[in-house]
Amino acid sequence: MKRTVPLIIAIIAGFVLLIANFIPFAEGWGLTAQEWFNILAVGAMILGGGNLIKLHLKKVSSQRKGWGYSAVTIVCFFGTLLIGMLKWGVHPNPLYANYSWSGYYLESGSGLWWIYQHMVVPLTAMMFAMLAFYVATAAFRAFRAKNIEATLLLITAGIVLLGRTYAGVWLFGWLDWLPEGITHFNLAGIPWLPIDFYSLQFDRLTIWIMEVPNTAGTRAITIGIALGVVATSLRILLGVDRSYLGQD
Amino acid sequence: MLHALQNLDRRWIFLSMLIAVAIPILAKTVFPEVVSKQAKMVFDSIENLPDGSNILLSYDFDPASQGELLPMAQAFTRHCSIKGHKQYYMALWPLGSPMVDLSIDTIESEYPDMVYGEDYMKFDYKAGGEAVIRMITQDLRGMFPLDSRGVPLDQIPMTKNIKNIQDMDLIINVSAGDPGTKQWVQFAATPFGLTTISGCTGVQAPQMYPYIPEQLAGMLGAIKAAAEYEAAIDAVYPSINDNPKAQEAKRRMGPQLVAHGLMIGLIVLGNVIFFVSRKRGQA
Amino acid sequence: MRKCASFYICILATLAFTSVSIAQAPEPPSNLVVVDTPDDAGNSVDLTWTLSPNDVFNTLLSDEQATDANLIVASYAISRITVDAIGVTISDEDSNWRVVSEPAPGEVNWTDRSLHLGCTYNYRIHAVDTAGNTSTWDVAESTVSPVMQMFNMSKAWLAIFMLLFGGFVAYFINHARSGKKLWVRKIAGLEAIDEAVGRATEMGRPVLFVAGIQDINEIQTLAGLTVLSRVAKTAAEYGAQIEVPTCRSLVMAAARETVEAAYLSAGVPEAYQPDRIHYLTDEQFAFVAGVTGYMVREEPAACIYMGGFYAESLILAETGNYIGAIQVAGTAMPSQLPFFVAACDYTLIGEEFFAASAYLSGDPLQIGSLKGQDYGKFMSVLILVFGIFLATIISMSHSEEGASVTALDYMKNNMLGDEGLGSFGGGDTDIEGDDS
Amino acid sequence: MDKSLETPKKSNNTIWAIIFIIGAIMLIWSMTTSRTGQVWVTAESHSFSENPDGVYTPTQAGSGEIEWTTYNVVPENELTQVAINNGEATLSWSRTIGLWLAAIFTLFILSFLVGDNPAYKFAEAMVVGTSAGYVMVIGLWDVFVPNLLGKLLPGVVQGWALPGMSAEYISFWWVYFIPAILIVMLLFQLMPKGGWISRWPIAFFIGITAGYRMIGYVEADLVAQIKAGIVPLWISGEGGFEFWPSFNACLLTIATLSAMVYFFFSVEHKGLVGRIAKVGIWFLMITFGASFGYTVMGRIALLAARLEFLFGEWLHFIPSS
Repeated sequence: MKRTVPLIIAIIAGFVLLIANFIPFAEGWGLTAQEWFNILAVGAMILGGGNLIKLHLKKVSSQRKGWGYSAVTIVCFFGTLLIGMLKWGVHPNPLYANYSWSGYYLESGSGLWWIYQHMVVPLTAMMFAMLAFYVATAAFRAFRAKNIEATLLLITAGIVLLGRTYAGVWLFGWLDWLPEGITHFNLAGIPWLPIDFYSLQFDRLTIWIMEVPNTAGTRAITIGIALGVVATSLRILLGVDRSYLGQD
Repeated sequence: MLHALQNLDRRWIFLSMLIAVAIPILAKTVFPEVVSKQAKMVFDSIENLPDGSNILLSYDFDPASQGELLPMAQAFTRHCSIKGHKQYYMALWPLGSPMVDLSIDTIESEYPDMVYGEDYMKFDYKAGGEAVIRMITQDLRGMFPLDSRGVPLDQIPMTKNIKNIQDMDLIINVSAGDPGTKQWVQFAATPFGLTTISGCTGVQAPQMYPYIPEQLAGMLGAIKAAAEYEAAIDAVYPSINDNPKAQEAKRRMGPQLVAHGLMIGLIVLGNVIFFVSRKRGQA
Repeated sequence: MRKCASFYICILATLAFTSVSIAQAPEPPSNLVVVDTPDDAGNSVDLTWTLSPNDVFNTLLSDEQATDANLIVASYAISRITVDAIGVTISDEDSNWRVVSEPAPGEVNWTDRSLHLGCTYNYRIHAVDTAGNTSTWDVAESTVSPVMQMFNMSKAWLAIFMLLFGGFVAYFINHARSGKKLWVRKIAGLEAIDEAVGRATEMGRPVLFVAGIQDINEIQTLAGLTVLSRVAKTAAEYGAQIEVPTCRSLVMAAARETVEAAYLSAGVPEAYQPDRIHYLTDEQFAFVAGVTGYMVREEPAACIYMGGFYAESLILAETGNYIGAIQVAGTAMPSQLPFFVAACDYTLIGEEFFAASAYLSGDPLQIGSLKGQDYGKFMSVLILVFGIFLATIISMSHSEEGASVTALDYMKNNMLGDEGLGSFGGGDTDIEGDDS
Repeated sequence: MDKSLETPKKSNNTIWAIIFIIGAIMLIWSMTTSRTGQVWVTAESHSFSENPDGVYTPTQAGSGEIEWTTYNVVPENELTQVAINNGEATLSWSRTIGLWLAAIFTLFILSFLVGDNPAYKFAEAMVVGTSAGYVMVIGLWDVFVPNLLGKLLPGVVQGWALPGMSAEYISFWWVYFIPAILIVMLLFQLMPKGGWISRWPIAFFIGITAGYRMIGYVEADLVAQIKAGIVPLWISGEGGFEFWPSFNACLLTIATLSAMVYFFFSVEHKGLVGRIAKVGIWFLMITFGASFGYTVMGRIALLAARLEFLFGEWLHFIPSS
């Protein structure tokens, strides 16, 4: 019961999805399974919230260091949840004015909207934006050209950084001062080998880096990852990898 | 001197970054943009569709990334609206739904002729990520019984004859991570040959290049590409020039230039200190 | 081709002539053909038609017609009727003609995807001009019933590839489980770890190990814990102190088990200190603040990051560099690798990290999959090289037909594309129900 | 992060003092020159009455059976003294307070740069709580109610929250009990005992994910990528052989193959293979460099957006977008 049934569930679910791609008759099964999956994903959201609250409640009840902040988290969580679930301050949907619960939960001016607009947005956005500062200190203190590999990486990064701003064009403005015979010419009169110094402009060089070496490197990584995913998925579908079933 | 630099309080660096970004914002510096190939490809995939084509716009990002992605999302909305394309909005991220609302606000205030349900509409957020993409490539109603205003799809003119997203002429995906562009490529663009373009964060952009042009018809990577795309729209539809909101990405390139310069300066300075001190250490 | 064109011009001339007699309406499109969509579950059909002579996209359009602005086609309208149904009742709406699509001018095909298996349908199409005048209907020559196919032939090669790549993995896992030794190359980064631990011992300072911020069910965390077991064993042998802060409580439990076992196998179980392996918090940035706080206080001589990292990679590596620690990292997060590479002394890149874990653990599952993947990669390289070879030959010889062209077309369109098995090699691969 | 090494304690007070003084100057300057942090709104009334079909449709304001008022924000540049004087535009206290709070919370987080402090910890605790609560509310209204409850209790849901929905049961509606039961089983993980029950839904999750990922990755990231990699190394255009496109094609091929060789684990990196792998790692480094540049670009854009919020919407130093 504890391990066999889940194993069978995983294998059947996986194979249904697999064959639904190849056998039109099974398409419908695949759709049903996915619909359940998407509904179940909400269950995972509830579980995530539940785990969070459980953790912080524990902190509060044991009065561990910093439990006051955990209390703030809990109050904010339940406050948001309650206001959102009760659709506080939400007017009915104009199409169905006589149904008082029919409104949009995030209607402009409603309670949840207020929390979203004035708490969720500034807090999450600023939290993430702090990385701009860390990247600056890391640039000064950590990114060292200590070997060929790191040097290549940093030079490429520098070109891309300049190439993705106006500096890429501006730094090469002096090319316009040169006569065309110097900026564009054919090497030793070989017609098929045109040399164009404008291609060295950082913005064009960046595009070249992205389209040639970056595409190649990323392609190699992508193919590798794809094979890795095939291996992990197959281990689950064949029932040889059971680590998700836990120990007991 | 060297010692002082080695032990520099990092708050000086924080401060220099703050100033590098703040000054161009306050000075409202704007630089000219050259439209690159990628931005042109994205522009063309919307521009070359016949007017009134069906376009699915999936907003898979949240407020944390809106600094990078909102300008291009709004530019997509404006371009589609100018062209009179039918726009179907959806979100695979729980916080993506309010991002769609911002685009809907843009349509309502700047293109008042467009009618909800005939020219544009919005689907709710649905959980499940790539499983949602897979599902709607075959059955839209199974996932979305109603639109976000609670109306069944059969009663909405735009969706009445839409069975699944294979009926779309173009998929636009604005993505900040997972689920995002990679999942759209894997589960919609590649298996069904649906034309897809993407606007994504700088973190993801380099990883999307191998998909271009076969699996991804074009991609806007981070704020620079958004600025180029805005410039491309300006060039063809000069009337949009007067709208300051349509120039948001271009405005943000000012801080980018100064901050990128600062970054390179810091890396160079840091390495100089590193090498000099290593040499002295050996001597 | 030319013959065909002149034929159409004849028809056009006739049509243009007749159009004069009909008052102000565009010419209808023609040749509406409806066929079942191949390789589907029997719920769609494909429609094709020839453009109306008044369509500006019609390449046969004469200048005279183009200038007639009133007659220019603004759109088409396709309507459908359900004529017969088995097993389902036809709704009132469907038993009459109803408009199901309005294609734009210039379009010549459309797929109706909202059909039911077992029903029979008929279609018709007309053109609408800018003023709203409609042409006469062009009705499809025959009715159509969508058919379900047994097997989606367009995905036949995909199925073959899946079996092949899956087969490699399955074979080698089985091989490894049966006790056969499979060889995996030594991973250079692992020596760097030993060195780092050694230096920490010399300096009498601790070793910091972070197993990423993902939970225990993620493969990167598991790989990180495998490396931890090696690090802990080395530390135990050298007598170095090891510190493991974790971002998830389950990871802490697993890490404690791992480290305890490592100390036991090193023969110094009494030196194991469980308190050194502790859970901080689930929140990403709070976790980093805690770890970096520890780093600047205790100044570990070696920092080892192995697992799934996100934006915090940068902050960790920066602080480690600042305190002058030897840093070794390993992750499969492509977006975080650059920061580790730039700031750490040694980095295990992507799959190398998994290979290190397989190498260390000797787990047949891991080693077998790694071997299987290697063969998959090898095959990919072979296909790639062969394809490039063919493409280059074709391009150099400017040939448009011949064996190499056929072979390359087959590779790109059938093997790697969606045209199914096709008839390469002359064999009849058309199976029952596949009426494409 | 930690104060002990990097920030001598005594300097902290000076820094805080300077920050507060600069902040106060900016605030006072802003408040003397503009309506700092104020949000003005105009009222819009909505009125509905029942028509003979029993449907409520919009009517003249004041004459409806159901009425309510909503408020629209007046953009800063459209706000005129006339509108304020004749009462057309009113100051919205809730939105004004909200805007100030948003600005203050932003500054709380920024304060972390000076050093860890209670304000930052408070803001961090809030972001965790509110975003978790918010995501759960969305899951409830967008998925749980229409996609699950609406199938199991269509009549109730139709009459309560989704009047547009059909109140009739669809055929095979009872199969939706399965995902409902799976959700309940999943929540057993929160219980002190019986955690094993949640393995059923987790196994379902893992099986489905394994099934579709396998196809998705093979199709898009393996087969399609091999196809995309097949390019001729000799490219000729109208004028015959073209050097640079051919050069790029060769480089692309060499880079792809050598980087793939680096990831072979069945061959020792010695001799020829070792040298190819070395070339591969160089190309990988260029790839990472590009990724580095793009990531930095993204991070800075995020900061620029937040500063635009502070300087624009709040302090009105620049036009708010």
